[in-house]
Amino acid sequence: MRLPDKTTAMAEAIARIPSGATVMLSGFGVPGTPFALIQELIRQGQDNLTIIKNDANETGMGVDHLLAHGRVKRLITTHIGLNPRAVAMMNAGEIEVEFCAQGILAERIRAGGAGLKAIVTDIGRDTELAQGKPRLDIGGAPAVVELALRCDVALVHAAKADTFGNLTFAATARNFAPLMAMAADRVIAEAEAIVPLGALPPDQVHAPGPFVDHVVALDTLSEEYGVVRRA
Amino acid sequence: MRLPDKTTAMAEAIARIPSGATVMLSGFGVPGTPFALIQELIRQGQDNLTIIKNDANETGMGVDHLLAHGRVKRLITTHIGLNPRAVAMMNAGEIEVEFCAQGILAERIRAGGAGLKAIVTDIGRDTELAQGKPRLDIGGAPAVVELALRCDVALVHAAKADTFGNLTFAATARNFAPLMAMAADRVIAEAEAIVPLGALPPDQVHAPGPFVDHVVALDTLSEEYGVVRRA
Amino acid sequence: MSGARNRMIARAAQEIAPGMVVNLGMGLPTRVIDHIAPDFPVCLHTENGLTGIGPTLPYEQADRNLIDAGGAYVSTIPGSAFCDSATSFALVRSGRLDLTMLGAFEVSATGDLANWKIPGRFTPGAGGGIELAQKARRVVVLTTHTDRDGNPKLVGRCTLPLTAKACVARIFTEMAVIDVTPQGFALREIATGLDPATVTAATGAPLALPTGQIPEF
Amino acid sequence: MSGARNRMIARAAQEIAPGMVVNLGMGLPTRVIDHIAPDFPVCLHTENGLTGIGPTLPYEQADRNLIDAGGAYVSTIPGSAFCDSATSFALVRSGRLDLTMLGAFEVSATGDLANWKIPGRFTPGAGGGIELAQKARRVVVLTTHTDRDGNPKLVGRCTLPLTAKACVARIFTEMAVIDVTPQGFALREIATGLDPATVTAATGAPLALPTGQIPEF
Repeated sequence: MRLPDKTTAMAEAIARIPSGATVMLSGFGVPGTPFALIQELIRQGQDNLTIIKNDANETGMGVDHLLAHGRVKRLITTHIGLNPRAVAMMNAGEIEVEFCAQGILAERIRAGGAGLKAIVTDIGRDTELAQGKPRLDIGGAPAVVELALRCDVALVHAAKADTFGNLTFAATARNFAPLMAMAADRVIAEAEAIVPLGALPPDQVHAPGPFVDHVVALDTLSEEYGVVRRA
Repeated sequence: MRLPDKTTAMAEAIARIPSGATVMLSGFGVPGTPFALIQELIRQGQDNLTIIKNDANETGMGVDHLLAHGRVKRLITTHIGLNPRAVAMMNAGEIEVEFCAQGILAERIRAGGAGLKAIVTDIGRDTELAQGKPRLDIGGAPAVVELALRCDVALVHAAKADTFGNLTFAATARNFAPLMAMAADRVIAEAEAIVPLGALPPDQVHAPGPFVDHVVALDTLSEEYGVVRRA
Repeated sequence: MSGARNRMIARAAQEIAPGMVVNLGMGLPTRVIDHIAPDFPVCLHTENGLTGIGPTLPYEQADRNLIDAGGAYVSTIPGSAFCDSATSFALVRSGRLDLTMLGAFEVSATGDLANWKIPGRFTPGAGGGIELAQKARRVVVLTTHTDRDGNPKLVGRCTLPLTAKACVARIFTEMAVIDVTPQGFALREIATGLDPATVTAATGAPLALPTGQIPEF
Repeated sequence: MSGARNRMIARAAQEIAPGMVVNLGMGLPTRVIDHIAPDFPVCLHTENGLTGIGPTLPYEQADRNLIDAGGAYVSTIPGSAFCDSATSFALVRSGRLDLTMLGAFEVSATGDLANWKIPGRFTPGAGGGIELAQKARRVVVLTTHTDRDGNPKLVGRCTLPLTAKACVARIFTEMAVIDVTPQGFALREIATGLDPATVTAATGAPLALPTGQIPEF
């Protein structure tokens, strides 16, 4: 037995995404956001997308480009406070925004990746986020049924990938990536380094290769990946 | 800031378990079973226990000692086919056995560890394992509500632990350990090696220290931990 | 092991297409591994937390922490990864498992599978079998054609508690390769030297025969 | 930052007992980190996937992959661990988080917290705030006593959409330390130089005063 090679050219991988697709994007702020795959998506022109990402990045970065180019129909997210365009487009009705408690977004994605139908939680019970969601009584206490989330394509950023698609993530760039890498019909991972089979110790893999369909090499890292200088 | 020291003597850690407690045990067969902690539990005499473990080990090993000493009231498990005593005690009504599909047992434990109330799945829908469980309609298809599992104490076996309780597991000895280490009011980890803070790279930790209450050093490994010679 | 049984296992190995992720259940299915070429591109999965199973190791070379779900001491290959039990079954349930090969007590003509409980006689528990049977993209069964008492294991309707409904696509026995079709069991291939009437007689439900020559294995 | 506000942050730092796991929310709470002694035994958690936060780093020393949930470039300490977002919130929801310090738009006399949405004006989203507020074993709030327009942030009943009900145990402002009790707000400590009447006037619900000397901070 040997493990198949999944290295793919970026344009070819992104071309698998149709307009109207639901796309998950890894990342919490800058760390883990697949900026290069997003740029290629913008270049290719797919629109009418449903985007699932923790946040909307900041002006001039990642999700903001998709918003600026009018590619986003709907955004499922936890916090968009650092992106004024996202807030403005939401207020103007130019995009639909569904807010989710952050850990519940993570669990809904993970549930989709784990082949579950839903999770049941008391989180957000007393908030407007739970309005309209099915309720269930568990052990005498009311709880909310949160449906699992899956997507057509997940775009994730990895520090290292082997040719079979085993992934590792750096520091807090891990965040949503291992979860999204489970929850997609097609997973495209961009990697800062593609290493040969066997170069990643089997007990140090953060996302196992069988979940990943395409491994795309990043030759250089654009400025977006860098440290943000703040006032 | 520095991280607290959680190293504890084995007898002191196990003494926190009262009779009647619900106890999770890591391990799938031999790999990952906390044989030394189980032996100390037998020495101390707690009984009337509810044990949650993937399997009942084999004759003369781990869970089998608890059964032989009459300490088990109830066993929540996936497969006991390799332990004739467990099968016989179940058939004789000497222990209650609740069978669970293996991945659903893992998810129920993880859900408990993640502070969720339940998961919703179609697994086992057409089997007697789903009988008596609440049903829910998700997207027009019937699904089963599987309640989260938590326990009073989880006993897990680690390859390495640092003094704060960050754990790593070897090969397939990982199995249920990271999940059980989340799902217990008190987590006791036995470790083949206790290493200083900083010795485990932060991106290679399999179970984060904040979930773990006690780290117990294993000075020697008993024969139970070894390779089983089969006919 | 008989020659026919060995040929059945070799034949079952041909179900594995390049690039698949495959789980081989305990018993007969595990033996399929011996018929996969060293350079064949496939990822073998075991539900206790390993993707990329390597060759089984003898006692002297075994790693005490490295087994498959059947308890055999296995090895890794370049690109293997370990994961916890939740992630391992996430792979199964979310559709990443292309093929599983399972054992059976009974398989019905509608593809129902029973392989975890014989009430009053043997109740080992289902282990990971329910999820493998219900969620692998393709489920095939490797089994003896009849039980020890000579009773058919391929039946019109399962009498034992089910593992999963309508899950089995194909059955490999020492007698035949049989598909589960919307019309019931259909003979596809036959063991060398057997005639179809023998297979039909050993099968507990109607068996459609192909027109023309029946391929042998 | 005013002296009173600095003293409030220093005072809030004393809420942290040895051995705790603590999450410091964005804004004022993050500043508490400057008042924790280097050898104090505590594990700081940030919900984007780090247990054991180390000191904040300047631009030149920052690791582009290592931030806290507020976007600050932080560091690790010996014993730190990274995890994914699901595991990070598992820690919060399963009761392993001893204490969280959060900001607030409004806190009610029954401990309700509103800190994620001002309808029609500002809807950034709740981020991890709902889970922190609802599930940390102890929730304290650090906030200015009044908003920019001078309106009280401590109110009888929240008018803004809630983050969580009945979650806040204690409030630190530049004016006072106030507990949420079954009887409503209770003044515990007061900023040096202020008199209780000033605090009462700036509070939008009845404030019980202690008998005897009021400790100052």
